Amino acid sequence: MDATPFLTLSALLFTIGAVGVLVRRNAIVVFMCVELMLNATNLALVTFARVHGQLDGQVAAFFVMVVAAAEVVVGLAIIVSIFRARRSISVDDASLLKY
Amino acid sequence: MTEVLPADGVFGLSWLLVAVPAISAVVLLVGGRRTDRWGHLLGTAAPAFAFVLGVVLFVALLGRGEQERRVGQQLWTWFEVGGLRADFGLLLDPLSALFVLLITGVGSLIHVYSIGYMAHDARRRRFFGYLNLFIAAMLMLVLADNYLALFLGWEGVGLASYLLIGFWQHKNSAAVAAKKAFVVNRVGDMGMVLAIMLMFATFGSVTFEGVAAGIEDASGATQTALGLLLLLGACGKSAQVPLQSWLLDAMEGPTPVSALIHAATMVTAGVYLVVRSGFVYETTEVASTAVVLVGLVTLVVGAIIGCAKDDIKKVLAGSTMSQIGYMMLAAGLGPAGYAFAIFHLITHGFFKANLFLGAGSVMHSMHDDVDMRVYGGLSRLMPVTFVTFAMGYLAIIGFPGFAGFWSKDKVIEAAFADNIWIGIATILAAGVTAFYMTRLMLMTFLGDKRWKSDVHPHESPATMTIPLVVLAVASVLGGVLILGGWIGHFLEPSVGPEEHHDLPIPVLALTAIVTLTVAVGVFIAWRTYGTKEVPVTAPRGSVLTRAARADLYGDALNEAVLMRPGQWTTRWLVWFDNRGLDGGVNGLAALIGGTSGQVRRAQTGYVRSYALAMLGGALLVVVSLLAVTLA
Amino acid sequence: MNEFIAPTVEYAELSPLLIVLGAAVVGVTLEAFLPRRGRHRIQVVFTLVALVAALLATGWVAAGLDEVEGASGRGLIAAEGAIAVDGPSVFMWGVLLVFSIISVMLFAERRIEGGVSAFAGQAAALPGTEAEREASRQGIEHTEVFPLVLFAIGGMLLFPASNDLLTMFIALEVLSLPLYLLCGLARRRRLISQEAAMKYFLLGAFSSAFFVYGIALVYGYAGSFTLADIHAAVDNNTGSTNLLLAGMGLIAVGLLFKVSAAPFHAWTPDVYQGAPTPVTGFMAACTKLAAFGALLRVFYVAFGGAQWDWRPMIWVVAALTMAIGAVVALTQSDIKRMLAYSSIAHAGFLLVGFAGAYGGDGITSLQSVLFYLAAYGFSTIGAFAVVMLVRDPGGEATHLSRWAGLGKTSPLVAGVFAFFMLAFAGIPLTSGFTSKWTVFSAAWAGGAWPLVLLAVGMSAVAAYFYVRVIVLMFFSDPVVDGPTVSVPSLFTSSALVVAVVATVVLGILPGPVLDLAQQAGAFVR
Amino acid sequence: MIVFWVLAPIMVVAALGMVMVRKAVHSALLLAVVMICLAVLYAVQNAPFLFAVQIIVYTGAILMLFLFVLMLVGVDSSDSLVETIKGQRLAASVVAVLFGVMIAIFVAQTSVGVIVGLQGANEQGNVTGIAYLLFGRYVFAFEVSAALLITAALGAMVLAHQERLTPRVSQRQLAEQRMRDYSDSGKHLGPLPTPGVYARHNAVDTPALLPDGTPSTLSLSRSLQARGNVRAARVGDVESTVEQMKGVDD
Repeated sequence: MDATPFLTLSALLFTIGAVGVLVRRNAIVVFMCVELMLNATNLALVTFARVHGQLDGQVAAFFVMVVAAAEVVVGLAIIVSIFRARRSISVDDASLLKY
Repeated sequence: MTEVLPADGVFGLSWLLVAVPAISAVVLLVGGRRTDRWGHLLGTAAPAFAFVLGVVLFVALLGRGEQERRVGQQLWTWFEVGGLRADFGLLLDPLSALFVLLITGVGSLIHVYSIGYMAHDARRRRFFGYLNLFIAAMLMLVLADNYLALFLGWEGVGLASYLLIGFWQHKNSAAVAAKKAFVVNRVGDMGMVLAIMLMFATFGSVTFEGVAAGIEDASGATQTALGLLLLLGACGKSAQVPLQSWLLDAMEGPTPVSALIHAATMVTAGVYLVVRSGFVYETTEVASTAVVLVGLVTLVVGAIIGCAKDDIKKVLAGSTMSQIGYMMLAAGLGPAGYAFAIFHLITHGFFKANLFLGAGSVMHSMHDDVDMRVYGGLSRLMPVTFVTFAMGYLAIIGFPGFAGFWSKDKVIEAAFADNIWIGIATILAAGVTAFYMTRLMLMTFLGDKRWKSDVHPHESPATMTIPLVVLAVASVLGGVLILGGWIGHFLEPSVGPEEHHDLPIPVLALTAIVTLTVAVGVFIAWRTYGTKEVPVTAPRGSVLTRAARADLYGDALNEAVLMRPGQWTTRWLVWFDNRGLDGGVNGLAALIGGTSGQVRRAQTGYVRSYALAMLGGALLVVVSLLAVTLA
Repeated sequence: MNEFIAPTVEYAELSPLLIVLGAAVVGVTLEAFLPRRGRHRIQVVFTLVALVAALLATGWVAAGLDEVEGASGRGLIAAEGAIAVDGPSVFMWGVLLVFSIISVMLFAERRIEGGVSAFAGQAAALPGTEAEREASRQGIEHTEVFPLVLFAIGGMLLFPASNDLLTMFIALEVLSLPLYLLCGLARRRRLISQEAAMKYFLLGAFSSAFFVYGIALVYGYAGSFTLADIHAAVDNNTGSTNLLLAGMGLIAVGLLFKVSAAPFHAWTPDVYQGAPTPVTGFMAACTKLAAFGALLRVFYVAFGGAQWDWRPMIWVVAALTMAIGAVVALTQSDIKRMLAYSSIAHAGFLLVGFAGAYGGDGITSLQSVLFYLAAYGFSTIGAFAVVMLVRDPGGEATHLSRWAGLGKTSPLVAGVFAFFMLAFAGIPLTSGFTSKWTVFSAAWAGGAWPLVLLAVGMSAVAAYFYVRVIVLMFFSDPVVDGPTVSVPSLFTSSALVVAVVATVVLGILPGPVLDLAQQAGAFVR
Repeated sequence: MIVFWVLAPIMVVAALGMVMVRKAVHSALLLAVVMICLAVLYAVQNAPFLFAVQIIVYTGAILMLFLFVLMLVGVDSSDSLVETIKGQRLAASVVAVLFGVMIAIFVAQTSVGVIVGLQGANEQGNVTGIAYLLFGRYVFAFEVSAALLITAALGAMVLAHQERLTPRVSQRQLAEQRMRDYSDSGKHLGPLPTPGVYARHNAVDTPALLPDGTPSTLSLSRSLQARGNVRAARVGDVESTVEQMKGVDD
């Protein structure tokens, strides 16, 4: 099994995630796109683990998942508290701070 | 240059010179209102103490052999990391000793004067605090044994000058002037910083000794760069072209400040720097020529500005620029001119402080009006001010026997020996100096009263007149320093032996030419301002006699040949000063400000734009990494 | 690998870290069991005690570091290779803990807000509702901020000391998550505070995705997360260079985001303005320090062999950062925003130092950057502490026009602020001068003279807007019903005193601290 | 490899769909598709442990959390896809395409050398191998990640949990209060009258008529009144209905 297709897929997913962050306005969707980027990273890590024949990469992927879980909790808590105050989860609406 | 000896005996006290005014400044500034009652006394005592100590040290220095007149005192190691070491050290040598005397002497007198001048100002105590801060910083500047500590004093005097120019905060013009002075000085300071960096990088040392030891072996480019960078610093501090524009505005400060900082001491720091760095300029033709050119241009520009102004302090400020131009020019001439530069610096310190304080005294009685067109006929009402001012006047135009005569003459001689055209320019400038100073004199003290209705001129109190008298005496007698070439000889340990020069014409003849030029300048001024009504209104034609008509004819010719081109040049120069150079500085500021406004718009407040910038940045970073490899 | 060998953890050497993280956990527990009354006081005392204990432990660790065979540094690699307890780490720990203590004192300030802290009484209550007012009335507040800040400090201690990329990533998150939360907890102006939290969070998550992708690529290149192994791989030139370069670039993105270097700086002004001011001060000093430490460690230890690949990139970023920070600050009208841009400009100056020489006789870029960070941190916390004090009925008066004439109404506070401004501007006899000096000379010695030229120019531009504030405070007339300066409690006053004294001392006698930075020596692999 | 070629297009399409669809819930579901496919790819690449964790933690827990919050903020909320920031979409696509192409070509397409494979590393079983690393080499990171989880829990508490500041009022107290109000001010004891429910008006925006035929303001929700969404119910309405009904009877 070659590694290149996996890595290409990972790069592709990472980029799609990044585009999502740039074009979506719904804060939750933006955040899901960040999750997609992390998932793409995990794919790369797992693939590299196979390339090098070590489990370190898989361990790293596991840690990324842990981090993602914690990040999701904090992020969603922040988004919910903003929603409650503004009745909107559009990231564009939160733009009082500028210039 | 001779070796530096460690400080012993009384020289161990030299740190007190800096410390006492500094402590006094701290007490006054931190002490708050509690010190209001006696603050001015403490503030005056501190420089007076420093002056006494300075005299003691000076005498002690004279008492030593010529080879032992450079005394160094290491206070502490400022920082030391790896090969980079900066000690905090003082150096007392003939050069710095003379400066100490000038700064503390003139400084003490001006403090005394300020007691009277600022008597009605509620913030007098703070004013004295700032003045003491200035004295401490200025002494630090001249006593430092390395460029870094010198730079410390350099910034300190800049800060004090900034605070003092803007002292009358209620005037918006004062705040603007203070800011302008600060910014223009920063440009010069950049030169200093880069020069010091270059020294670190090249010689691994910033002491005068270390740089002097290494400069010979440095590459030509380094020598030139060092010289030019130091010159940039000197230009900023000494208000030399192209960084001269702040000095005229700085006159917004209280008059004692103009006298002390913007005439007698701080603005001469650039000259000190060039003389002190003589070892650099001796290795590089380009940089030393640049110094001469800067001096020459400023000398002419300053003199012409002096003719164009009606504000008494601005005339004096223009004259200061011009006189410092003389010093700079002399300093740029190398060993032939160092001693004369310093000599002129000292005499100028006396008579210019005298003139400024005299102007302050006049303003004091004229309700702070600075327009000479509403003065006139003050000589009888303010006899002490008039007589002392006259001494200063005679000194600055170079009336034979007065201090300025000796010192300016020496600079002109040195310039003449170097290049005949430069010499001629300096002589002409001396004539112009005589013209505008006479004009000032006539408009202020002689002629008719042109006062506004509510003004009642009166003589100033003793605290103000006594310093005037002392300085007037110094202006008359300052020339003694040159007797027997004493000053050149005395400065030898610091700046090396004086070079003798050959003049194309006999010295006496040159002196005669200079004196004649001065006389012509005085005469023209007298014809223009002494014999006619001064205000801008045109002379009335009805009372003109035949002879007067002839005069008129003479005047017309005079005007066509001399005055009009002169006025054009003046106008053009003033315009250029306002639009061209200031415009350059302002334009740059506007450009940066405009860019700022534009870039600021990029901060849209939208998270998604920020994320876009980050992705773009990531692309940039990775591409730049790949590009380096592929290249 | 048949038998599991229990890992060894050097508890003694890691004690500062363990004390802080342990205290954070205990703090959470206290939160659950203590009665509301007095909880604030106990949490403050407990947090400060823990930080002081950690500081003492750091001193003890520093004294016991051994020379490493065949290397210029001192220290050891602890916890199965996860952490490098070496000179620079210990130096940063010490400085970080000192900053943290000062910051926590600002967190604890309750007098200026009329008996409550700067943090929201009840973050879940809607802004402007009865519930929020009730919480304020009863003096209820979130004492959770103390455990949270301890966690953040723990992450910051770990971040620059991490010896492998995985630990570094975890540390990055440990320090970031509490900060995201703290940013959204301001008592006043809740909407912009929440907005700051969301912006910081989304962009932070975005940047850490880049960071971790970079880690994956570097892992693909070197086959290991450990910095020393990556270094060896770079030296032996195994694997594909493209992977290394791209990985390096993406890791740099994550780290440069945290130090707020352009073009990854955009969050800084918004977040600094919106966050509660004590948190802003804490972030400006401590996050910057930790992130710079990590940046230096990764690029010197792991990628040192490829420095001619990354140096130009750092040049570009440094130039851009200084220019944007200094230029945009000119037209700011909010004091916190202006300080944010100033912090961006300072990040640029620090990067100039980073571009300098790593080894050699003179001051190395590592030492200069460490010193700069220490000096800058004190002044910046101090400056934000002053911002806390200048208030009007709506809370802090952060608009610059409100500060006009402050020098006349409150000369002491205005004077202190002016002093910090002068330090930022790099006027001699303040720490700002010495620190600028050291980074610029390091850069010059490393051949980065064009960058130094630009940096000197930019510091002149920067001086202009610092002076503008001073002019505004001292040379203009006070505004009608302008802000008043609140009298702070002992906490803020002592924090301010420490900041001022440190700024003076580091300007006049920087020797001891520079010595410490120098003795920290090099990184240990 | 077949598995990969089957799943990869699905994943890319799902990911693109996630970015493009209007409804946030659809995005979440499409993300679930990507994640499950990813789990399979882990399994293919000899990572059974991660396969399980991906399904349980990512798809099972994290994604559910997303869905949960989506429901909280309104499940049918959908984005307008019109771009409001000028040039954002164009710039985003250009930069992203460049970035993607660069990563894909320079990084993914460069040969990664010999693929060792995980047969050796997984000798004792994948989970055991990971456990050895997790509790050995990476034990510190593992321990520190506890801090992350505590922070997360604490954060959720701080931001979402609203503490009750006043004691809860019991049913009994409420009843007593009502009686007291009645005795003090004569406030009506019973429930408020319901809005008018008549043959032609069975809507909440129509006030009930009191026995004397006047409409009762108490019967309408105050917010409706504030908005001005009140329909008139005149006595005539009722009478005309009655008349009509009479007519029908006849």
